[in-house]
Amino acid sequence: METEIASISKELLQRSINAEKLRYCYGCGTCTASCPVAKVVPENFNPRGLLQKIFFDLNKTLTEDELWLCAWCYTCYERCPQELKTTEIFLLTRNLAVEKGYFPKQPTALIKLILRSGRTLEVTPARDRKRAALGLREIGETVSEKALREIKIITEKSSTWRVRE
Amino acid sequence: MENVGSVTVIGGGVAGIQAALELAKLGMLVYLVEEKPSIGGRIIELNCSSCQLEVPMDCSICPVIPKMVECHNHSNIRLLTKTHVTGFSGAVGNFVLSVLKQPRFVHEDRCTGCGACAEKCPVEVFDAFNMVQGKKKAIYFPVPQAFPQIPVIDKENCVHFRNGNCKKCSEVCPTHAIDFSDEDMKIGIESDAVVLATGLSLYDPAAIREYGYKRYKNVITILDLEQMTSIHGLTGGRVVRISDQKKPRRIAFIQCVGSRSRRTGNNFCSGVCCLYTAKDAALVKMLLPETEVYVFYIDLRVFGKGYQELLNKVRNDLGVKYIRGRPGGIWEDPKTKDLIISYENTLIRRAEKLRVDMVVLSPALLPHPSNQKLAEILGLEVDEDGFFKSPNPVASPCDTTLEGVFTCGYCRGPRGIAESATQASAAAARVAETIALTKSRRVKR
Amino acid sequence: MNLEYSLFPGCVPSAREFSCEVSARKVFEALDVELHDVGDFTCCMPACLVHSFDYVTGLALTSRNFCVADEFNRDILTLCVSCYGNLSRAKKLMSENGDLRRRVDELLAAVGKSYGGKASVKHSVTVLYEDIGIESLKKNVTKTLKGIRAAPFYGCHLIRPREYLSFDDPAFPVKLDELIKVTGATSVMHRERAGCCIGCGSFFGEVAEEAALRLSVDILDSAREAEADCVIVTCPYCFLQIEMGQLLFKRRTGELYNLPVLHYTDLLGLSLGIEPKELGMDLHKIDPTPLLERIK
Amino acid sequence: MREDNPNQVPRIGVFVCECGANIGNVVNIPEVVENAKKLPGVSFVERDVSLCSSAGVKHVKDAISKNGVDRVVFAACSIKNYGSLLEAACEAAGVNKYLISFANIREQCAWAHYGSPKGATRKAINLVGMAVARVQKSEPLKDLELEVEPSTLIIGGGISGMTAALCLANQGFRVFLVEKEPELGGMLNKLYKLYLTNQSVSEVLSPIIEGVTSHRNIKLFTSASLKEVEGHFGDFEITVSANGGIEKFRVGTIILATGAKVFEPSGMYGYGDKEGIVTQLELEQILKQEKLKRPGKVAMIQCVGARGEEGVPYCSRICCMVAVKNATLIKRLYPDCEVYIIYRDLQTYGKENEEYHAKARELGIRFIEYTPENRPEIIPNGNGKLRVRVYHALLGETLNVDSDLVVLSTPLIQHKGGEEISKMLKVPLGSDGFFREAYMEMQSVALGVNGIYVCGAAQGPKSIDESITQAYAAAAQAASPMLLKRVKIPAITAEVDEERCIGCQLCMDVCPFHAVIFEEGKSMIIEAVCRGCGNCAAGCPSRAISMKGFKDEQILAEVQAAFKGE
Repeated sequence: METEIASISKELLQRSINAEKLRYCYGCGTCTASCPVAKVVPENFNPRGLLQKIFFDLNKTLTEDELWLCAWCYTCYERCPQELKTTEIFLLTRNLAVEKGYFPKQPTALIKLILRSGRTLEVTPARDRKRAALGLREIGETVSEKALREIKIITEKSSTWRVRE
Repeated sequence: MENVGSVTVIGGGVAGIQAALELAKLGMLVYLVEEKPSIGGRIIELNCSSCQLEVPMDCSICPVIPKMVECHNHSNIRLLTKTHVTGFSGAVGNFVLSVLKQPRFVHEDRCTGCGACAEKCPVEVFDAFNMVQGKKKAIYFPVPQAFPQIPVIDKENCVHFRNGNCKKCSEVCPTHAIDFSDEDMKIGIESDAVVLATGLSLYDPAAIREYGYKRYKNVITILDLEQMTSIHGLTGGRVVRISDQKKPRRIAFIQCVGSRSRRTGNNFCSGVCCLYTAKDAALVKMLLPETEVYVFYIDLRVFGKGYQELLNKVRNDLGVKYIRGRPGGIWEDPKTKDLIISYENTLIRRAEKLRVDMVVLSPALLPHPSNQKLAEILGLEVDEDGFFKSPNPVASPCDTTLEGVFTCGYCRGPRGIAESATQASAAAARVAETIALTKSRRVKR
Repeated sequence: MNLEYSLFPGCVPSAREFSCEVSARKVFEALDVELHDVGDFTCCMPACLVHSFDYVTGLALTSRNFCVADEFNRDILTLCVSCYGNLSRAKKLMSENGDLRRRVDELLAAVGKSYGGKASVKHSVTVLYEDIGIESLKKNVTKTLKGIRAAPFYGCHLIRPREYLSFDDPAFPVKLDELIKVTGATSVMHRERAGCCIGCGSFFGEVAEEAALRLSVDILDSAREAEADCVIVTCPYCFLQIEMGQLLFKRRTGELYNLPVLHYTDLLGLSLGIEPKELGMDLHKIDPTPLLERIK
Repeated sequence: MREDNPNQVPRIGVFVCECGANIGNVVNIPEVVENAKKLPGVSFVERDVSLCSSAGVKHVKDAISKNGVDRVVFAACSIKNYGSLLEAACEAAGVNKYLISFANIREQCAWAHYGSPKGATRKAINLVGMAVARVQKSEPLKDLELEVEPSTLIIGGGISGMTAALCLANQGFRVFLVEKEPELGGMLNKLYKLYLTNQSVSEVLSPIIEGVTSHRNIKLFTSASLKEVEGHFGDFEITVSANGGIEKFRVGTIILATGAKVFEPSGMYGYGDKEGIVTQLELEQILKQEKLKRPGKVAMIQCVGARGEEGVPYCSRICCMVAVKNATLIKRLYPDCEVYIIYRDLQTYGKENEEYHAKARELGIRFIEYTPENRPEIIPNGNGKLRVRVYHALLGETLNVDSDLVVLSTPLIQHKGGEEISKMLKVPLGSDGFFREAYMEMQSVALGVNGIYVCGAAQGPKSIDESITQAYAAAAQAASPMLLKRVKIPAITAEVDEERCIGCQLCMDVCPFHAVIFEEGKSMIIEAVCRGCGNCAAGCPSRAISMKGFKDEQILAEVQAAFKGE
């Protein structure tokens, strides 16, 4: 594939606490060599390649699924000889993607679930009864009213938050 | 002829030796100060292997031994081993250095270097020189080709110094050279100029935990390999796996271990690893032709005269496989002690695994730790890494921030043997020039 | 001893993998450690998901849980390594980055809160190792699990990144091994011990699911190569992945690894003389009974 | 000479060294000693634990004077190691050092065959036999001692030449500096600013030019050329043509600082026929004359004509840093201009270079790695830009850099002037075209020919600081013989038997050092120039030439001994 070279994203640099270290990346591949995802689905994910794409053509990267495949295991973050804050850079880049209006399906659905219930997993009455049967406290379909309300308020207060129900 | 000046050279490695000789030939009286019991520096720790190979390949120490001899016998050179600098005063043309010579407990003028003492010595201790070789005696030759060829007593481990009831070495010594009463000696040296040649030290790759150095037996450093391939090593120059002494079928070299890294704080490139790795990869190939050899690198630094040509030979003729990629980690198979390397071949962007019998790391080469202290004593500037600073790295490469004090070799920044030797000659020239100018200045006044 | 913690429920333990909570509660009860339920905790708002959408707001939502915790004078105990890592990360960012903290506090102000960060974050395993300690655990062991070959699976956020998770050596952790040895079982060396199951980190459709499956198979192979009888996990997410992995793999290939997966608290519980059923081990989808037979 | 006094019977002393355990543990020393005793002419054999120790040296002296021998054989380590030490010992005891022979029983026996002591011992006995046979036929020779004129000729007025000149002049030596151009400075005159300090050339150049031109010990010839070099180490006769006239003078030593030139990439990447494609050297000019118009994008391509089939095979060492430096300067000048360095392996070796490189990355300069299989190409592009299409190996994508300026980094190569000098002085060039040093590891400034030294780019591509360093090194090595005013050169030279010489002059053709002259129909060897290579002796059809110290009979004696009994 071919790309025009875009100018490096000042956005990313300004926003990130660590992204400027991206410039020190000499592409040694320590990250990819350490990456569990790259190990099993190499054709879909290559952190080194992704970092270089972010560096060379941020805008193009924003719409790429690859961006959402980092499993934040922090192995590359731990080993990078140049101390690139890889995992954090990926998170920040996802922020930019969302700002540009790119909402990946599953994650967005999960976010909505959180806004609804305060959890990433649903608790049906049936499951709650199962808890009871095991002698565990019933927790209801959502977290406490108060907690749920606070989540709502915080997300509504935030000017940058984009996912609405 | 009478001496035109006197100079103190600090450090007896390749650079120091070359500088001392050059200065001596320029009619200077030279004090060569070396903290170890033998001159020769790091290079005499390296392999002496070409002799056992049918191929023309200079082993690391052959070019240096004649220089060491010349150094030792030159009427203009005073050799001070086991000595370090403790004080410094004065200015160019009349510096005064105070040095401390630590006891060797062996009379340098009586000893014939026959080694009978070491044979009789009952103590065996671990030998830092050689992880592969392991042991040494409490009276020992610092390195197989030590110069002066005189043993030294290791006070910590010598039975005599522990409880006084062993004199085996002195009893067996034919020339009565052993002297337990030997002690520290303070010496003052007057010098017109000083040349620093403190050399380098090795980064400990154990700090890069995922490579498992010191945890996995078959992960060794290039220095370990040099000593293993040395005729003097325990294996007599055979390349074997430490774990089972078996001949390795696959060896991988890893470059830039701890260098070019913000994580370790050593942002610099050591400047020599790409070359010596090519050389040792070739050596392994020639010792074990059927063994597969891999080299993991980031940038191949082939800037030196003849490097590219050597690399082509190693790659194309000897079939050493080069892979652009820095491995992420190494896992040791607990049963076989084989090593599984995870790496990305970055040129085809593919994460892969490679099972090898042995891994050889090229650790970062750091400036010698003594630089900091030396800089304080002499009132010089060192940079954040501990290299001596030059007032202008372009125009005056061997000068320091103090007139009359010069540098050569690794202590000024990463460089190889050839450049160190050249810079040593250069430092000598600067000394001669500076002394000439200061004298004429004096005359004018 | 009278240790008390605010239990951070976490989504997986409370909504999906009940065995984890059951087992943990039982073990801590036996060691008379008190776990207090706190009404207003929510999901930890994992960075890989929530912060990915909005760094600052996500951080505010995570920090909100600290404000809740600070109402009680107790440390937080998580059952899930993912919660542990995520909360620890938030704590670090809040304490180090004034700008972030200011922006987060602005949001928290809207709900009358501000970040205090008094409570520190712990995980059941770090509590067992650090707060209780190997020695006193040994004292409580009544039944040795000799002969069991257990393959430890540490879980990413228990050890990485070292920058703010100082529990163990990320490259070569050993503390879970020590904890396993306490029970009399053997902890076996295997290549994936410090690996990743991507369970908590990836929400991205088919590719992620495929990756997760392949990874759990890799982890299972790693354990099997080392002749392990079971895999010991510290996190319900890892538990889920490695159990489900076996079932999915069976569906795909017909082959069943049949390698029981145990929460560390299961293993410890057994050695404390607690019955498997009480530890909720009957909920496991890979039946541990044959394994348990051997230690009867 | 032995013919002159045939009744002299050689008395040979043999010393066998154990080298501590080094030899003793493998080679059976007593066996070697016993066998040596049986050899003809041997008057005594003595063993020593370590001949190179001070005690060993004393032992040698005493034994020689006690037994009054006139020839000595050392069975020890390589002559390369302690040869000089033991020779000195023998001379002190009155034995001519050319009547000594070495048998290397350490490297060649104990070490090479550490696995099989028996074989090692047999070989040692054999080597000693050969050495004894040889030394019987040896003749006493005297090293040639030459007077050395305390003055030097420096060819090339660039930074290297001037540095060496000033250094030697300051030490009180007379210096003749010859520069072909009208002004001093060489390559630096063509440059703008220098890495690592980014200081302008003049800052470095001016003070040193000032020093050279004003120094009373320096005789300067500009717009000058070297016409002829006669004579030898210590006494070279130099002819220079300068400012219309011819100048002749004598010097003791010569330093070559002839520099190098930049490879012209004609036809590569459309250089020459497309606008906006320049070499780094041309870019330096453009920057110097402040002619660089604000470019949108600049692309620099590395290794153009280097490290490959096209151009030269070697890596030119400095191009990467030059590119990084010029990229930095452009970025400083026009911060929003995008600068791309398209490289193979980045040669920012060492500390200061690597630091400079990191700074460049901080400035936002982009690095693109290509592989030799996928070289970048420049393809036509509508909007009047030069589209550099390059496959970024690490990114796995083809990138298009639509550049206003493309800069080609080309290697340094030897120039005609250098080649002529090499012919005139009979100093060898290496396969890379640069002057070949005697021995890379320890002798990077000495050449194969006595009294001639090299420094700077003439010996190979170098940065400014490296050239300056080497210039000082050359100064040091040239200074010591001039300081002593005399030098010894080995007596191993060729000699002509006039009776046999048929005057075919073949020897003159094969002599690489100009050591043979032809007078009255006969060849004659100038000993001071002869390096004892033996070409002439081998080439001589009438076997009129023999090599002192390596006469046929001496070598044959050795060979016969080698095969005796086999």
